[in-house]
Amino acid sequence: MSSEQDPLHRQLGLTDDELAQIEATLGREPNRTELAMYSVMWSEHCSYKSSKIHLRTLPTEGPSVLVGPGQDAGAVDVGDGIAVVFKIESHSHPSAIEPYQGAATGVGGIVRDIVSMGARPVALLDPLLFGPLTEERNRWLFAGVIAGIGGYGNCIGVPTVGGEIRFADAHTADPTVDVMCVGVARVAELVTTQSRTAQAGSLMVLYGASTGRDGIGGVSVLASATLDDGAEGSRPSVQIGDPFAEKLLIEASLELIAAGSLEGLQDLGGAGITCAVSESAARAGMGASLDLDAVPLREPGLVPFEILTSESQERMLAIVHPSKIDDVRAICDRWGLTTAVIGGLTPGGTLTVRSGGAVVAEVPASSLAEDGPVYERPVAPPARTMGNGEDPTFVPFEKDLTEAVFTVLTAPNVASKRWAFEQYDRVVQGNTVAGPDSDAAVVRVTGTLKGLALSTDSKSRFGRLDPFLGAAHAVAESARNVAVTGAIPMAITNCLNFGNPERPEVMWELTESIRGIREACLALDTPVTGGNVSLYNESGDSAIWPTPVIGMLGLLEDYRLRIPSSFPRPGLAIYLMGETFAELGGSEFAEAVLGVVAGKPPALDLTRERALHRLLVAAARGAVVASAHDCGDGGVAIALLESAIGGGHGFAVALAGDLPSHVALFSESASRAVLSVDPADEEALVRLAAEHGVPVARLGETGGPRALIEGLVDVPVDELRDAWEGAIPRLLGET
Amino acid sequence: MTGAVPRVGVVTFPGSLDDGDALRAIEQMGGHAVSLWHGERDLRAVDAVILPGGFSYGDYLRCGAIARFAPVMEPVMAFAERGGPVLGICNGFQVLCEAGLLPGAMIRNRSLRFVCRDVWLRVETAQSCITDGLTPGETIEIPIKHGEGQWIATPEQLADVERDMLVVFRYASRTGIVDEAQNPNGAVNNVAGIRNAAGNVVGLMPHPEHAVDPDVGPTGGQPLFASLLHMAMAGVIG
Amino acid sequence: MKTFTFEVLVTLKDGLSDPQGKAVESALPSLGWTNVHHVRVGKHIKLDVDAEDETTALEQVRGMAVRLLSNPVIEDYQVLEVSPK
Amino acid sequence: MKTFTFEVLVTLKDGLSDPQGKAVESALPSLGWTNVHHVRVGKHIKLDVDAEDETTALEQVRGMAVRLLSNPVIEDYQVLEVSPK
Ligand SMILES: Nc1ncnc2c1ncn2[C@@H]1O[C@H](COP(=O)(O)OP(=O)(O)O)[C@@H](O)[C@H]1O
Ligand SMILES: [Mg+2]
Repeated sequence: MSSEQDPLHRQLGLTDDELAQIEATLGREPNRTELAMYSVMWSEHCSYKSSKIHLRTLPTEGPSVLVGPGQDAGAVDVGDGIAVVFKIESHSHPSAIEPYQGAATGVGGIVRDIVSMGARPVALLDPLLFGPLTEERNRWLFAGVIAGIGGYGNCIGVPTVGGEIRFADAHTADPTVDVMCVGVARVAELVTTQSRTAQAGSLMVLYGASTGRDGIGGVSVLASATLDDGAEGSRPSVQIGDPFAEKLLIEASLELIAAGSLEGLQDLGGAGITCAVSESAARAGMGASLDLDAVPLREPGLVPFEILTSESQERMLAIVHPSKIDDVRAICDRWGLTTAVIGGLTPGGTLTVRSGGAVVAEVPASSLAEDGPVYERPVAPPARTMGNGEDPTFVPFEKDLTEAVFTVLTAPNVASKRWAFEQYDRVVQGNTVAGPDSDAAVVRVTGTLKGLALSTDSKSRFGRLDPFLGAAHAVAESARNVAVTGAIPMAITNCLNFGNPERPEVMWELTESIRGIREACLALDTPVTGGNVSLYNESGDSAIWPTPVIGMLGLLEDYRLRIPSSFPRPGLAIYLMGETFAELGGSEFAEAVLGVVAGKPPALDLTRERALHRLLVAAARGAVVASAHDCGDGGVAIALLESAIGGGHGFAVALAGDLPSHVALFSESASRAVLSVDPADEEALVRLAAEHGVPVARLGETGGPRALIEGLVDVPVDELRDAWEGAIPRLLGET
Repeated sequence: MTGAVPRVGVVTFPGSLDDGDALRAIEQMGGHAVSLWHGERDLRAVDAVILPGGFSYGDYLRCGAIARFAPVMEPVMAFAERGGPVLGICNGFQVLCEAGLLPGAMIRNRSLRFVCRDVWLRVETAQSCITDGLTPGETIEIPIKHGEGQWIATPEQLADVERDMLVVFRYASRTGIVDEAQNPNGAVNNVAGIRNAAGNVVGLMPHPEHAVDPDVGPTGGQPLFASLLHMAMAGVIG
Repeated sequence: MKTFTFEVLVTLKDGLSDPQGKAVESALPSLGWTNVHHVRVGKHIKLDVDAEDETTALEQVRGMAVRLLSNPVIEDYQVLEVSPK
Repeated sequence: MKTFTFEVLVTLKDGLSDPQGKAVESALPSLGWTNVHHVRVGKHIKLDVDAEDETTALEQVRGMAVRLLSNPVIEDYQVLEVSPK
């Protein structure tokens, strides 16, 4: 940690080597303002210095990928001239101290990334991890984050259609708050580095909110040199979201793009104006001149470094040909947004910043945006053995199975998240075919029959035991979640949430996870189109579990053929696709019932996984199945119960085989799904399964008011529903 | 006038969100949808007006408090006074209350949480521009989504509202039972929607525009739009 | 022309239920405060007005309070002058 | 045991943007008030506390203000005693 005696660059988080690199670039010592700019741009958050070399190993190409990593968000071609733009980002650190605003501004940030690609945001998903709700602070964080996501998303008119919520001790001090946004654009209108050619002389127009002293973060140590103590307290690192301003920003931006008024568009996020201006210039292969006096300020007296690094929300930067500036002003005026020409692109590569007529910084734009340091940090597996502890798969279980069923069904990871997702507007825009209570959300694309199937998944409990497997499982599960709706898995975005990368053990978790994503994405043919990395999620020396969150995009050619996830009526045959092995390592049963997170996570055979997806897609196309639900946490038992609760229809099944009862019920073997099928279609399903090489077993039928698993469980569905839906409210003390 | 299609206007305020959905619902139900802009004092010869859902001006001070002063509200109020059908949905309902066109006011939900779910409504009167042709006592399913939908009124106002049968919908069970268990936001007497005395002005918290297409939700909004278009037609013919 | 600073307090009328006040009241006991009652949550609006004199300014703020800052159907307001600048 | 009434004022820290204040400020000109600036909207909480004496009561209210009524990361608070009952 830095101390007062440290030289300024260290207080700003720059190492001695990094300072030397800056001096070599400039051929002189940087001044304070320049140092502030390098400090924010070369931060872990903006430069990806610890993760960059590893991210490069991810598969990023495929016939449908229009834009891969490297721009504000990735884009995939879904046919008929339509592009789907999507990305995930984390806002965990601010959410840990001000959950409502932290989560709200997280939503705002990722939405602007999508808009800056020229896409209309059509869906949000929020994967979240918290510490247990038995602790008051975790309840406060949980309630605040959910309210903040709703408060912002609901107010900008983008439906929140999915996500996930999980709980683990390791997230008590450091909740993980990730947000994924999905947008739709005409391929021809995408705003990409390739599609727009900015030229020297083009104007840089800042529009939206004014700039204040918020979110200046680490560089605020500069303040001691420039401001008295009183002003120091007025520089909060958390920002207040203004979703109303964001809504206007979305509409104005999309109108500007449609009108053909822009040569480039960039959101303002981390590192504020410094980042937006240097990236815009560097991408265009140019320099820029920037006049800080032209930046509209929310309060008087901001000094250059504050204006340059402020992360005030709800701002965008447009690159505009001088002939179009009046059009831009007219459109922004109509939406009540302030515009300011803050500079222009210049030939050569120098970014020159002026304030009060004087030059306050002069650096190569690309040195900020592209030439940041890259580290190959030491990697070492932890001392503790992986798959530690006795594997719960082989611990005999003699207790009551019905009680175990209720324990798993009401475990916070499994229990209904209705309390949370009812706070999200999931219907606005009128395209939500399936919302948060489905394995994957399905959002139709206006004017077409296409349906986007969307899912976010993390398997950090598996990751804790084996980060490679955990990450691969997360990819597989997210793909399975879209496949059970009948959609073809197309591409992913990801958010890598980890601890301190300066610890070799954390770097090992990170690299293993990236390897897992790589393997799974290659096998499932789902390239990585982008993502985000959130490091330093730890307090003391206890880091969060390795938590790569996968955001999957799947495509349904005809959303009307979507397969629902619960039993739609009585009289259907129930099938289990895939095979169940003795695999309770890292399972929900082990954690909720036995109280251990131990063992070896289930094996993952990606060839089998892919076969299952293809079978499901074929079954949907042929309208062969009535429902499909993936087997995840809690195994086949929970998949059956959730299918029954969701549809309000009971079932009677028998689990064949010679696994011990509790293993048969709760094993979390991968590549499985529970289907219901009209008797008339059974033959077709069995034939399809044989063609795809997917093992099938007929378990029984739907119908009646009870959930009956022969010889093991026999409970009324209503009772199950009450338990499942009541679990989270009970933990929050509301019932 | 066979073949005539009523023109229904939907106002877009800064922060309106369900304006597009309302426009689409009108078209889907056979009307001619007309987009109206908050800053213009022109109703473009429409036969009915919808103030849509959303968060006009962010709803920061009070829901609808700022929108009621928008220039477009002048002709809307005059249109309402002439007996033209005016429907306020969610935020639009709040605007109508703020503007004094409908009694009462909205405060935050009892739970203090935003709530989005499909609810059942019991029709209380057929004397309104969106329940013409419906039968009191019948129930319809429509989604709600609001954080400040708890309708309240002073005891005197409430007595007047009930006496004059101004309640159009109450939150109810599927079978029409009105009780606390069915009340999603704490609204007094389970009020989900009300009308003015003439019945041409109606406000409701639920979102009928999200209940016309069976592919994405329930269909309880269809008869309400059918009624609105029918009433608007009276304007076209008369 | 001088600048006057005012505070406007907007509160729900007595007798109307106050969900925010109730929420605070019911959260307090679990934090150890069982001795708190009648919690009411209102809005506090602070603003600067340019005017010739205090009386004119005050009158204008009253106007804002009635027309925009409060809803007279359910709310009461109070205008306090802070201090002339 | 006596009952003391307090008011707690919770306002956004200076330097933070205040979307509510901004909304009010930009609505006023169209209503004819072009002379209003620096509008900030905060919360006003009124509550009754049973306690042996004023000092104890005040201390408790301070505790509530920090722990429940405000988030010190983004908000300041002020406690005012109204009048002992
Ligand atoms: N985990 C990851 N996997 C793939 N690409 C990533 C990952 N993390 C970041 N990226 C890519 O690095 C680029 C920079 O990301 P970021 O700085 O978050 O963008 P922005 O500043 O626009 O939010 C983006 O194109 C992003 O997609
Ligand atoms: Mg960006």
